[in-house]
Amino acid sequence: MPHMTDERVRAGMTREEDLSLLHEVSMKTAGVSHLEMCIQCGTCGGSCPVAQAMDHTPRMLFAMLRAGMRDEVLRSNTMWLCVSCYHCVVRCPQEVHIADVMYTLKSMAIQAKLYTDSTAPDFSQTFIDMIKMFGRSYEMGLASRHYLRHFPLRLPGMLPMGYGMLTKGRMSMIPKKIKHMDQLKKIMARAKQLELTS
Amino acid sequence: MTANTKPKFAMYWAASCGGCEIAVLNTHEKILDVDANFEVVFWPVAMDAKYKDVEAMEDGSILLTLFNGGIRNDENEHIAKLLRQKSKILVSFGSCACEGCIPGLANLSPVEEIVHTAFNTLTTDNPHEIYPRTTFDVPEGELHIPILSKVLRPLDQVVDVDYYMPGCPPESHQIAAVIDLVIKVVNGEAELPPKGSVIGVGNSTVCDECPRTRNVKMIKAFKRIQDIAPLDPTLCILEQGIPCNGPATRSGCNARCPQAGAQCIGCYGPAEGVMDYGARLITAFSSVIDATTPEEIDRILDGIPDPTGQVYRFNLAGSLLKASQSAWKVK
Amino acid sequence: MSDKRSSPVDKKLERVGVYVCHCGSNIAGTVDVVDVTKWAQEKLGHLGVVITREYKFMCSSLGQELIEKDIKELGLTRVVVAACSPHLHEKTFRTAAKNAGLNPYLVELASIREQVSWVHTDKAVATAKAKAVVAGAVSRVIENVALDEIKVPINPNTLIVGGGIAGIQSALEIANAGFHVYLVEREPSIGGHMAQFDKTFPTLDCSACILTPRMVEVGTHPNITLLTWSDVVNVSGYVGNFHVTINKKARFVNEELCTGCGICQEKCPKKVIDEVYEAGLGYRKAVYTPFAQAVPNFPVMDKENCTYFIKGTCKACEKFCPTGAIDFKQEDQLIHIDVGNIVLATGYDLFDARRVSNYGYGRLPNVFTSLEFERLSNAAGPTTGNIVLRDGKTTPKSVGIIHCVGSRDKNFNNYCSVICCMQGLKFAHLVHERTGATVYNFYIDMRTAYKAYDEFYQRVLEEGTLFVRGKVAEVTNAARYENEKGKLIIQVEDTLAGKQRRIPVDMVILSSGLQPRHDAKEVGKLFGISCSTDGWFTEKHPKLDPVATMTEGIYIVGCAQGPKDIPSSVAQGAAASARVLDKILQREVTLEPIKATVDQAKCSGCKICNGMCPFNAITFIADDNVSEINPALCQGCGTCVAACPAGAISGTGFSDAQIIAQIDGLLLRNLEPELA
Amino acid sequence: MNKYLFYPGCSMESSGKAYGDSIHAIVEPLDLDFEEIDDWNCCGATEYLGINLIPAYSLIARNLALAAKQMNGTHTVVAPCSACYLNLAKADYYMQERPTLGEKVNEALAAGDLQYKPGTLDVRHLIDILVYDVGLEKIRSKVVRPLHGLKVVPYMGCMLPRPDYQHRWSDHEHPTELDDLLRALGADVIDYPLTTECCGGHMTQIGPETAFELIRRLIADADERGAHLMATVCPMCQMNIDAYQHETNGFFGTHYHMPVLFFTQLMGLAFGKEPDELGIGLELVSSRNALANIGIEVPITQEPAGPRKKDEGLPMPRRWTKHEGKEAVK
Amino acid sequence: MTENFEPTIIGFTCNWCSYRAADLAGTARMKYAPNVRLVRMMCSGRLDPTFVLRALSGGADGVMITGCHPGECHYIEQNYKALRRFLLLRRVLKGLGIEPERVKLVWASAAEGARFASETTAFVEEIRKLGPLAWGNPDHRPPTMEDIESSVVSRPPSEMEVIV
Repeated sequence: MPHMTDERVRAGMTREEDLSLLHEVSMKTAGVSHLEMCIQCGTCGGSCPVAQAMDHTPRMLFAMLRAGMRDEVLRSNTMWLCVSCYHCVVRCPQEVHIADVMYTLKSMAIQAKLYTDSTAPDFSQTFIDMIKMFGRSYEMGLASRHYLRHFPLRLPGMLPMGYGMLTKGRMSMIPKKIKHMDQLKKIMARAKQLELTS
Repeated sequence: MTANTKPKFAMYWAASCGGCEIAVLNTHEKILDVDANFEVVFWPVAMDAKYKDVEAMEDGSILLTLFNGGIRNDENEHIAKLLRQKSKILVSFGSCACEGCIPGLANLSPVEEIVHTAFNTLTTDNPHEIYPRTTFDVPEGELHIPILSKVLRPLDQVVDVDYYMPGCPPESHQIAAVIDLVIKVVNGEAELPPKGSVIGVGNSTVCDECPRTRNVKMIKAFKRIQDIAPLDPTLCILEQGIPCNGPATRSGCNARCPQAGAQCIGCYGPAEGVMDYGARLITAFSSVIDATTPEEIDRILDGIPDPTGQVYRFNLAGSLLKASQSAWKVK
Repeated sequence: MSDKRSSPVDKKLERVGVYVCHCGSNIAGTVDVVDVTKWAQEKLGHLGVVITREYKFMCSSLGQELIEKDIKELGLTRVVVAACSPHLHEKTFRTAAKNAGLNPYLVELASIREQVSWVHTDKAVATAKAKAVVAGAVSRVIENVALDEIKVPINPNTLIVGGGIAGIQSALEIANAGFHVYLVEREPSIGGHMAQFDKTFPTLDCSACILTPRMVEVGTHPNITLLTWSDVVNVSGYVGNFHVTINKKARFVNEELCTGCGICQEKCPKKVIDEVYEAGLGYRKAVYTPFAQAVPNFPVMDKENCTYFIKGTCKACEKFCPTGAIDFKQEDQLIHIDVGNIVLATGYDLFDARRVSNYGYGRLPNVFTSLEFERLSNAAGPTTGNIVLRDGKTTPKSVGIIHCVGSRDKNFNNYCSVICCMQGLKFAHLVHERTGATVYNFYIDMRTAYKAYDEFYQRVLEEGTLFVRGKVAEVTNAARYENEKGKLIIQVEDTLAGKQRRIPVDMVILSSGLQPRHDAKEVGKLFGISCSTDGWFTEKHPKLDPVATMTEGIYIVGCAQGPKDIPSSVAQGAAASARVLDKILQREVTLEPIKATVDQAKCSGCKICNGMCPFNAITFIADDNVSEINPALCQGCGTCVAACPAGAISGTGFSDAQIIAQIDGLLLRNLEPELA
Repeated sequence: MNKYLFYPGCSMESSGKAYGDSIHAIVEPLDLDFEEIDDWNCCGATEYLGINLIPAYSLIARNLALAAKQMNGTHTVVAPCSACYLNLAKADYYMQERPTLGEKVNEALAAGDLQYKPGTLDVRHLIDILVYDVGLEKIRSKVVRPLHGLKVVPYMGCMLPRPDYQHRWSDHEHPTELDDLLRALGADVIDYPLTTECCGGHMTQIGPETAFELIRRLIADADERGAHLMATVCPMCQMNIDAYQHETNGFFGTHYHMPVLFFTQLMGLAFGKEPDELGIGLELVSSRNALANIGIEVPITQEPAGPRKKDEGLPMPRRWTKHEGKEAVK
Repeated sequence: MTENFEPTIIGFTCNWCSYRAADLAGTARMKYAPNVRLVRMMCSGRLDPTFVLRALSGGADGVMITGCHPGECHYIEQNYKALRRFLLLRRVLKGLGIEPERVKLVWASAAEGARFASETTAFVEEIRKLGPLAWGNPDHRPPTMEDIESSVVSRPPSEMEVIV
């Protein structure tokens, strides 16, 4: 299905198409999103510990979803800043699963390649790659790959920390691996297929 | 056969156990009144007679026919139609003819299954799996045995019936009273009740005749009678948690079973005007349940292991649904 | 057994008229009305349908005349009108039948608008369904029987439960009309929540100034028996004839001797936090009248806190009472009264703001509830009207007022509490006027939808109150920046600016919502009325019958029925009184003839139905071993009819025969005569 | 009642080693039997949910399926890490709320000959077990070295009390479980309004400036309230506040020194265990000075503010607890 | 065969809640499946199991029983009685080989027009999946919307069919 351009949205395009975006997000979200119930009260934006840094508050994002502004929503940094603290979720008077909607928007943005800063998606992907390789997270591998790529300038300042972590045995040079990697791989492969067909 | 001016009497036994016939004989001396006042023209269990003889009779020439048993095969159906044709008054006699009774419970199963059960189960020694055939060629010609229908039907689902006399079997004192009445009618001393009436019964339900004490019932568990010992001899049986069919069952038996310390199982069928006996019992049993959550109600209902058999033991063939899905679905 | 047996042989055919309404295009737009009419004539003729007509608007006077004319000229004995829902026009067509000399209960409505044309789109399918609905109605109407309305005499006395403004209004209306009222109040004084308020919106009248005269009038009215510190403990009977038992709790003060001088309160050494009248913000004594203008002015003794009752010594009150009115031996007293009607004005509880823990009430001292603020700003309150922080002395320089606390929130109450917006605006005005502080109001939607309400909003805007559209996320004392230190910080998304804001203030007022009384369910059960999912008492009809309930003779007024402001409560109080007076003046009441009866010949006395009736309409007559239904108590639900295992109970209006016939009709089993 | 299935989570072996060590030290005195789920895998933290739906939930559900297989005598899974706890609880809950999700996840699990019926397990956090199953009374009875004089800020973090699918916690915003537990150890517990605020989570990795601000808020407020140290229940919180404190100070030009320990380490100390047994010293912001307060047994110098005298001002309403009936504070 | 199958369903409604919910659905012009034909009663407590049996034996493929939410009955508690009957009735039907899902109990208050509409549509789909009930005659479909046009209801043929 071709995406509506933002110009067309501004020109007030058809309602059916608008709602399809809201519906799509809702369907891709774990649990029942209740997205259509939003009353734009701003509890989420008020609760968010990182709202100041967001392009749009979550509330605004939901309004934009209703308006069918696909590209603008997926280009927003809002979901990438979400720290999953669930303050908005428990306070939302309409029981919208806000944090899970943010996860959905991240995955949609990745698929549409519409994110503006690759740090977060890369970090997630690297993290997942480690798990897929070992079944467990591998902080040393993750940190070295991630920092070299995205924060080379932070490295000098972080040296004491990295050194401390290593010497105190809080970071291991060798990854831990689970026994049944084959089983996990089969599950993940099937899951991936199911994701594509859904 | 000598000419006889006495009114003619017939009795027939279709799909039933024969208990009704015994009940008639159990009226003791009263049976002599039958002989004194009627000419018995057809009563296979008591005298020899051929279907041909009946076929030869004039239509409407039999004054009174007591028909017991349900209609299970083509022979039953043929005789039912024949006796209808020949009788002035056709009485559906006993629970089987009225509402199917125990033979009617066969309507829970498809007919092949019934035949299979009868001829090929552990209790039947049939190593070659021989099943009866409806036709068989012999040198003398072709032999026939009656063909089973897919469900058992009460008499009135096959022919028009004048009166109903329920009970498994009808109580002998009720039979005697009915015989008296018919004799009085014959002698012009009384009038017949309106067509379609249920005769030989009370107006109400078994509780009316039951001497046990009754309170408003609130039941936390249904039990089977063997699980309660001893049963309170004076208190309502349903109140003690045993599903007793008395509240929904026609009176007339003097509450025999409850008086003897057992729950009513419902052989006298539904009360006057009731369309579905099982529905009345469903509502009776659910009314006494003391619970409001579906889980708790379900737990209590688990105490009735065979709800369908419980509420339709005598009445399945005469109920609104008449038989189970599997019986109907037989091609 | 076969149902042939139960149906009478050769029933005489009724003469049925079928009228199909176009309702303009409301029905005709989706249902082929002409086709339905023709079809009914052809396929249902054998049932006795002698005339079928279609008409643009059956409910118009011309449409009604059409039916009346046919009844008279064609001798119709049954009428089916296929039109809208019976809840709309059943009465119209019944009246038309009555005018033409046909018993009104021989008319049946087939709903082909609400249930067919408005909910389906395919014309063929809708037309087919309309035919089935008409076939059902025709079969049913043939089984209808002529019914007569039932009349019951009315006791002219009335019970009013709850002495808040709604109950007071209701009591005065009836008493002034010359009829006797029993007013029962569970607190020591009447007055209710309104007595706690300082000012009332939008006119800012002093609450006490307008309420007190009414309270006094109740206290002195010859037609009002006032029973405070009392609870209704039992109710039986039915409309016109209720029997009520009231528990008058021991006051430990002899009302005959007490002059209300107040010396006992002055001398009592025990100080107790007043959780009720002062909303926990002030103190009272163990023997007390809740406030100076209390009606009646007799104190009550709080047994739980009285030193004498706890330790066995003290009796200071007794020693100083000039008339010897203190009576430590007084006991609870049961009073039995008979009344014809009952008005429930039991009011509301304030939402417990502690449940919204992110607003910090109960944790952060300077967060106040609306009721606390009412007491704080009230000249008769604990601070003599000074608006100060919880330290009791500091005047706030900035105040935040938060709307929708506990309301419009699925985590708490999912409804709008109606009064909070105006209450928040009132608070803004009072704070501004008394302290000159900067005032912020935080709201989701500003709801000021009554006479002079929005004007008040504008007035508060003019006064300089700052409005922030956004539901407050949290109130915290964790300062993030220097200017926040020592303050309460209100964190909110200013949704109109699209930015998160942190606003430091000295004081926060929570405009808490209203919720049903904690014991509303039990009270409902006592009086035989039901509660909605939210817990408010359910009215008979939300629009057309808002003060009556499903139980004849019981009315609900004020916040017991749902959140509302003072004008609406007063209006409801008066409205219920009009309904009560209407009943009293009729001397007898007409009941719908939908009733159950026991055929005693068939009844076996199995006692299954006796437990079925929540209205205690079924009694067992031991001598005859049968049950009997009191038609005045029977509400016509039909549960016992369905429950009777002997089929001995029948119900008018919705008989087995009617319903079975309708099922057969709906399934089109009635299109040709059943063959034997 | 004292046997549980145990899901340690990845950090227990690395950055949160001190947590693992101290849990190990307190399990025995409290008669707890923790059986590790065999061959558990990483729950994906907060990373996978934002990439793919079905794979993310399948990854989590493998652990649930393994645990369900291992059930004998208990159906409770204990997770000491808040993120693991939330992920496991969330998968269990959403597989039920959205049956289509449940079906797909099970289809994926079937590829590895596993399956999980949502609702089979109770997923609970360690502190939930300690407060509600073990009970404060029992914990109090094991205290041999009360932490009198140690001013602790209880820091619950965000993912533990929220979204709270099974209504296990006393409150979403200001839960009292950690406060009560620390008080049972004898510590001077400071009322910490930020107890469930976020530590920055993975923002230390992807948006450090945002994360530094969140960390600053937490340590600044704790410092302001005179805390000797912070007690936490989550390895991620500990890692962020501890390991990035230096960088945060550098970023804002501040000089905070706020040690952060796992609550289990404090329990171990109160139970009389030796610091090295409890992983004390593994933290980057040293707790040596803070712990000196117990080492030298400073008498209680400051009584907590007593109830306000009536005439001082207006009375306060009683505090609200959702679990008023539940046996939490004896 | 089930693809083109249009179920016939009888719905029993309570005068105070679900019938009003149906009215409300109408007033709000909500669209729902046209397969349910309603019978109004004063209360779900009036529901006699006979009515359900009559409907099922008379050609209905399913029966929807609707009443006020538990605790909200206009007659205080009669809907609980309906619930008990319903639960026992379903057990009896199961014994007769009728899928218990063919009889459904739905709570809907007078304000829940949308719920009434969506529950109705959902139930129609559930019954569509189960296929025709065609009680007493497997070859005979109950009258559908189209059949009403032709309006001749074929009676079940004789049950006397040769077997064995």
